[in-house]
Amino acid sequence: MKNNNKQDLLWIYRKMKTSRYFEERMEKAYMEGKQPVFNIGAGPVPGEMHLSNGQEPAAASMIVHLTNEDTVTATHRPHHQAIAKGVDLKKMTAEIFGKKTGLGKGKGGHMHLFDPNVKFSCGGIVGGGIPHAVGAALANKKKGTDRVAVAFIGEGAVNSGAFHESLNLAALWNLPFIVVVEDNAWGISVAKDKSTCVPTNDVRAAAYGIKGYEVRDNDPLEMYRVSKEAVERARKGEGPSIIEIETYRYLGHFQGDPELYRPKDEVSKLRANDPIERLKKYLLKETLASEDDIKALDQQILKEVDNAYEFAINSEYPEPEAALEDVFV
Amino acid sequence: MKNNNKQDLLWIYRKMKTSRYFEERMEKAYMEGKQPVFNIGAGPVPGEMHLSNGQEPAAASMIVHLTNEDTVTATHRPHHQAIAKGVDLKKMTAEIFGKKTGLGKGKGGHMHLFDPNVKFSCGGIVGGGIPHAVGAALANKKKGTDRVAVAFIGEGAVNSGAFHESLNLAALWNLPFIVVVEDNAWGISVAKDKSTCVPTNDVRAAAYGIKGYEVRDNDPLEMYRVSKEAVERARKGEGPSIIEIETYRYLGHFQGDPELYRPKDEVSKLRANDPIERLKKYLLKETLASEDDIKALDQQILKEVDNAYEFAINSEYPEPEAALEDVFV
Amino acid sequence: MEATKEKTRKLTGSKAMAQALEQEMNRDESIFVMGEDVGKYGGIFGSTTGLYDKFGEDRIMDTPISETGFIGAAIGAAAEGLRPVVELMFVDFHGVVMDQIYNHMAKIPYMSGGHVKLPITLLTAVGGGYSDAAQHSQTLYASFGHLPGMKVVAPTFPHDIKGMLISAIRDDNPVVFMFHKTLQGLGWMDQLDASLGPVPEEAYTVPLDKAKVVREGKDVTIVGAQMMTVEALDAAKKLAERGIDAEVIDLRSIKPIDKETILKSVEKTGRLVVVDEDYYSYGITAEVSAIVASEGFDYLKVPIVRLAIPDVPIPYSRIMEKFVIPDAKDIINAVEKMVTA
Amino acid sequence: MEATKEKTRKLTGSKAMAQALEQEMNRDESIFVMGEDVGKYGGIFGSTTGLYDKFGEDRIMDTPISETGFIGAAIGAAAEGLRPVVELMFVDFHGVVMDQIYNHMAKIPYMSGGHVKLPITLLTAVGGGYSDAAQHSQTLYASFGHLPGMKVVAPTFPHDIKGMLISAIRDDNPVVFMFHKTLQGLGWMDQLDASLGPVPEEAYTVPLDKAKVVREGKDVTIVGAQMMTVEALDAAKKLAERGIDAEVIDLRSIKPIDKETILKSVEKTGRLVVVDEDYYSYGITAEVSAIVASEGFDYLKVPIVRLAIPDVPIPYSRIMEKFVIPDAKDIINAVEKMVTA
Ligand SMILES: Cc1ncc(C[n+]2csc(CCOP(=O)(O)OP(=O)(O)O)c2C)c(N)n1
Ligand SMILES: Cc1ncc(C[n+]2csc(CCOP(=O)(O)OP(=O)(O)O)c2C)c(N)n1
Ligand SMILES: [Mg+2]
Ligand SMILES: [Mg+2]
Repeated sequence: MKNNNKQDLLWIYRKMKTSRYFEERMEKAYMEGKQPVFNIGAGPVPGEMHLSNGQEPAAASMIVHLTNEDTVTATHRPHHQAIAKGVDLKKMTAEIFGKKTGLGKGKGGHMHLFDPNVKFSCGGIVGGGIPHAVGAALANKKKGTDRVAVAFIGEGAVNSGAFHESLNLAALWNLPFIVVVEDNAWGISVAKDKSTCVPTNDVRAAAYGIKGYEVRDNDPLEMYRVSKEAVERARKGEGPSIIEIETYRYLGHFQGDPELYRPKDEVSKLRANDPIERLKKYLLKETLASEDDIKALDQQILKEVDNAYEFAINSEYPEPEAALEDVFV
Repeated sequence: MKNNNKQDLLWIYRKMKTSRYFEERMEKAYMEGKQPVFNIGAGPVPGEMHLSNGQEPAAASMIVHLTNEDTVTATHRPHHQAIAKGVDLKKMTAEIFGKKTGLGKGKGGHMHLFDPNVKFSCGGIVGGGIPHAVGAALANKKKGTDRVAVAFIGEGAVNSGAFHESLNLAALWNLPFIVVVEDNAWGISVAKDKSTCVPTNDVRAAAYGIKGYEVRDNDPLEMYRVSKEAVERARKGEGPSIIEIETYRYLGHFQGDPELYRPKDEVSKLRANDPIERLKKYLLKETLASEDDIKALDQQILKEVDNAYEFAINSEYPEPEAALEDVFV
Repeated sequence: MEATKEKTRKLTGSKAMAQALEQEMNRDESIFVMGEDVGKYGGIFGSTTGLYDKFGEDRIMDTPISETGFIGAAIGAAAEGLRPVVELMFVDFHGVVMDQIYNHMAKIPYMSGGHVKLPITLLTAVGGGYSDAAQHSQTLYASFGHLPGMKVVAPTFPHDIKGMLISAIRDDNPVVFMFHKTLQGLGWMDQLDASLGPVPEEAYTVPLDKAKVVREGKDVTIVGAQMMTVEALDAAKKLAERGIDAEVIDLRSIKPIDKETILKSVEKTGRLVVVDEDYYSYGITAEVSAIVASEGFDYLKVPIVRLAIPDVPIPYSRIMEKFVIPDAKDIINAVEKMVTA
Repeated sequence: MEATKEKTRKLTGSKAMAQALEQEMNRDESIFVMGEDVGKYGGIFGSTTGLYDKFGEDRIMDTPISETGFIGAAIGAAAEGLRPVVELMFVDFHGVVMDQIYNHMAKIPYMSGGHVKLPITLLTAVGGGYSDAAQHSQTLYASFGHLPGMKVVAPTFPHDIKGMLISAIRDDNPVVFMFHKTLQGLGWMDQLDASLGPVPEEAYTVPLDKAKVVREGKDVTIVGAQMMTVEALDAAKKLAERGIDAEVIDLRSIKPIDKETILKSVEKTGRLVVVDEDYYSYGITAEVSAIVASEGFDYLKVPIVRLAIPDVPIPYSRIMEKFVIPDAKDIINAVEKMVTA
């Protein structure tokens, strides 16, 4: 865990920016072979692609408080958390490209990234990962460690039965468990007020007698502060929390989403309030970093991401018959 | 709906007592063919048998506010609600005896009683009936009626995913829906504090922005008052409610339950505080009924129940081949 | 009533679905649609395209991601006399709601002795082939076909899609209506000839329990459903060039299976290949093989051949996914071996 | 290692389960049990009898009625290196948690390229015959057998129950362990000879993928699992009196099915009856028939006979329930017809 505030904020900047660069490249890679006519199954990166541009604070400002031994479960939109959690970027990229050097040897794909070295997993079923984090928290407690488990979900997932069962279990057993709700206002095309009977999900903490936190306006600093408290409480055995952060989805639900359901100017307003830019300004203002520092950092990030793509692109595809392996260990 | 207080209370007494008599006979009928050695599959009433002795106020004091057009869904422990809702007692008894004159022609059994004439249903999957009541409430609203739908469940069912999804839907769509949680302290052998992370489930109303009510000590009068308010609110379009009533399970989870998990003197304490006796005393004290009135009523009840058993016992069993019918209408 | 010729034009699978829904909803006010993104979005796979604008949010209802809640609610609403059409976006998600589907929707009519009717149509998208990986590419035909109390259909061509959807909606029983993503004719997926076909303008029905011989032949019977029917037809064309005359049966109904059509065909050909985009064990290839091995045993000249997804989750990477999903080439290989054997 | 003779005594199915659990939990501290009423109650069907007193509530954990929550939690705990044994009280309840079982538990090892191990044993009670009606009497063998990524076993006799449960717990993969209520030898159910049998005291394993010939014979092969094995043995005894010598195979493993044992037997007998307490369509009778029709076709002298629960929910009333569940009489009738045909 990083204790130094400056270091932490720089770390958060770095992770957010890495995720952003990573996804900007992914947006392009995904469109290869899909032009002029978009075909979801074509190109080097086929299948659904859910990007998290705009949602970076939710991941980085929480995960800065975690170590490799803490567990994170994520969703169909997992890149920003994976990157913050320190998932092997080369293998992750290779997995998304369907290569045999990928995290899952090309079997998982972008929605199914597993890196046990840093205790990261995700999945394509809404709500499905929450109980896994509860189970990890249970294991942490059984082993007598102070490790925590954090489940990241979207605001849409809060209305799944899995959420409720998991939260009750975590609270009942007083587990070191936190759920971060990334409220990006939409569950595909369904607006939050058409899916959720309460305005913010922190109030649902009352149903479990646990702590509920609300972070407004996608604020990386407030998310940092709140997450710190929740993680410390969890480590000390003070029980689970719900953190809901109001965050922004810049892109469609998946790439190729026509977004006809969405007000035309919504995204430009969100983009004008970009959390990475805001953090950068803050770092400069507080003289935690200079323009040169940031530039240097950005260069490093660029290189790291480029290396990952290079690795992925240059890796080999699996043999077709490899499909038959790894069902059982 | 009965508006007159005296009539209502007498109605409640009648329904509670009918259920009590009905189940006391059932307890005996169930043990036929199961002595000296208990065999769950033997006798005229085989299979699991969940009795509700002690829990009558939950049902009668709510359902007094309902009409035949309002919907009730119940659980694996459905007799007290079924009787209060006015389910055809003869056909219900015949169903439990597996006769072809039964509600379901002997196909359903005690956990699966359906009487569409009075909009009653139940089922053997914990939590499974809650969404059905939501759907009935939705239909009521779509049709522009002021009918309500009430889901009865045990405190154990509150921790099922179905509960959460249903409550969110009901609140989101502002449906005329009420859930009555019969907190009988146990889910089979699991005590409430080993299943539920909050002491009472009315607090979970906060997760849905709806009304939560708590009724202590199995009180039929308080349940009557609270239910009245909840039903009136639902009819007026003021939205769903959760009512949790602290109630008593006199018997084992099912007949034959060894109950080794249960403190020895628990039941005798509960029985000393019997809600039917308490209501009777109240009726007498307030001179809403005389001893003779009660006796006459009791005689009527006895007769009604006896008739139902006679009908059931004298009815014929289905043909074996009838098993192949009614899969599709 | 099967369709008449007049006013027939070509529609995609998704347009055929939307048209069926529209016509039925106009006819019967008790029909309404619930599901995730069925509103303004028009259904992720286009099943409700345009309907939100026509019927409004009371009849085309977007729901939260609460499949147990809203599919369970369809049961309650159906018991009250409405006719819900509910969409489970991907069949892969059935695991979060299977209890409502198989223990309640499918059994309440029976457990009530036929006194409760549940006229529910459950729409769900099936199929892979576009690298959507293990949790979004399944067909799961047999997971539904195995369980009693539901009619389960999986039409292939737009004509049957419309006709069977209308039959499903009009049926007083629960019907699981599986539509194949690739056969919806969506602009953003593989373009397939089979996904565009003649669809009469007026409402018509196609029976829910009848397979269809989509190509007559005398040397071998190939049974498939949806994309496997398409692959079988493709294989048959190529086999014809090599002098092998294959009969292709489009199953259409997963439950009940139309035994008569299959047995009649095998009686003629003496050879059977069953091909399935679902998992191998306990799947369509098992059930169809068993039907013939017990009821048409004497017709068989050679062992039955089963082609299906081997018992592995569906891998993401294209080359592995292609390897596990049977295609025309696999069918041709199997048939050639059989015929020369 | 199969069992040795010494220190063998008779145990019921449930005692065999509890003993397996106890011995394994003593051996390996990372094993723990979660489920509804597994604590003081000892499991509704006795699977954890006495264990709460021995291991305490940290290792024998009662849970809320939150199957998705706690079975999902088993996945998370297994990924962290623990070895959870979780009980789904009745298999009939799988519908509330199937997503965690089939999309996560069964697929994560594969999707992770083998990097995540999930050594989970999922216990679940199956079977009818005591009038517990449509939502509490199913076996659903094929609902699990159809889906990839799980080993699925259904042992019959106490010896196999103990040995296969130990194998399941030691296996690094998810294993669905189905135990039949009537074969648990519980005091409050039908008393059955088969539910009491010799069980060695020490820990031993029985393979998870091998069927067993439990009666040798030369005229006909009868394949069943659990109660259907018991009925088949009963039928075989009576058939022997009529001069028909039946071979009975106890399937034991639902997935994978041990083809070799079945094919070898049919090669000898030329006749096959498959009998199943699960639903007919897409069930064990389908899969076993298909295996033989495709891989042992030439062995068959007569059509295969399939006996299973017709495609109806399980009715409550005893007379109807008995009608739908196959029994020795049904098997005898089928075999007699086959042999004289
Ligand atoms: C159980 C289940 N139901 C539906 C879906 C389809 N689906 C995928 S993402 C999604 C929306 C999720 O919304 P939210 O939880 O807010 O996450 P976001 O996409 O906004 O990150 C839906 C409905 C699914 N994957 N799983
Ligand atoms: C989904 C599901 N899980 C488990 C069960 C087994 N079961 C039947 S009743 C019961 C306890 C229910 O407790 P509660 O809801 O408090 O109702 P009560 O029995 O006390 O009336 C359980 C666990 C079930 N029927 N359905
Ligand atoms: Mg969202
Ligand atoms: Mg209870």
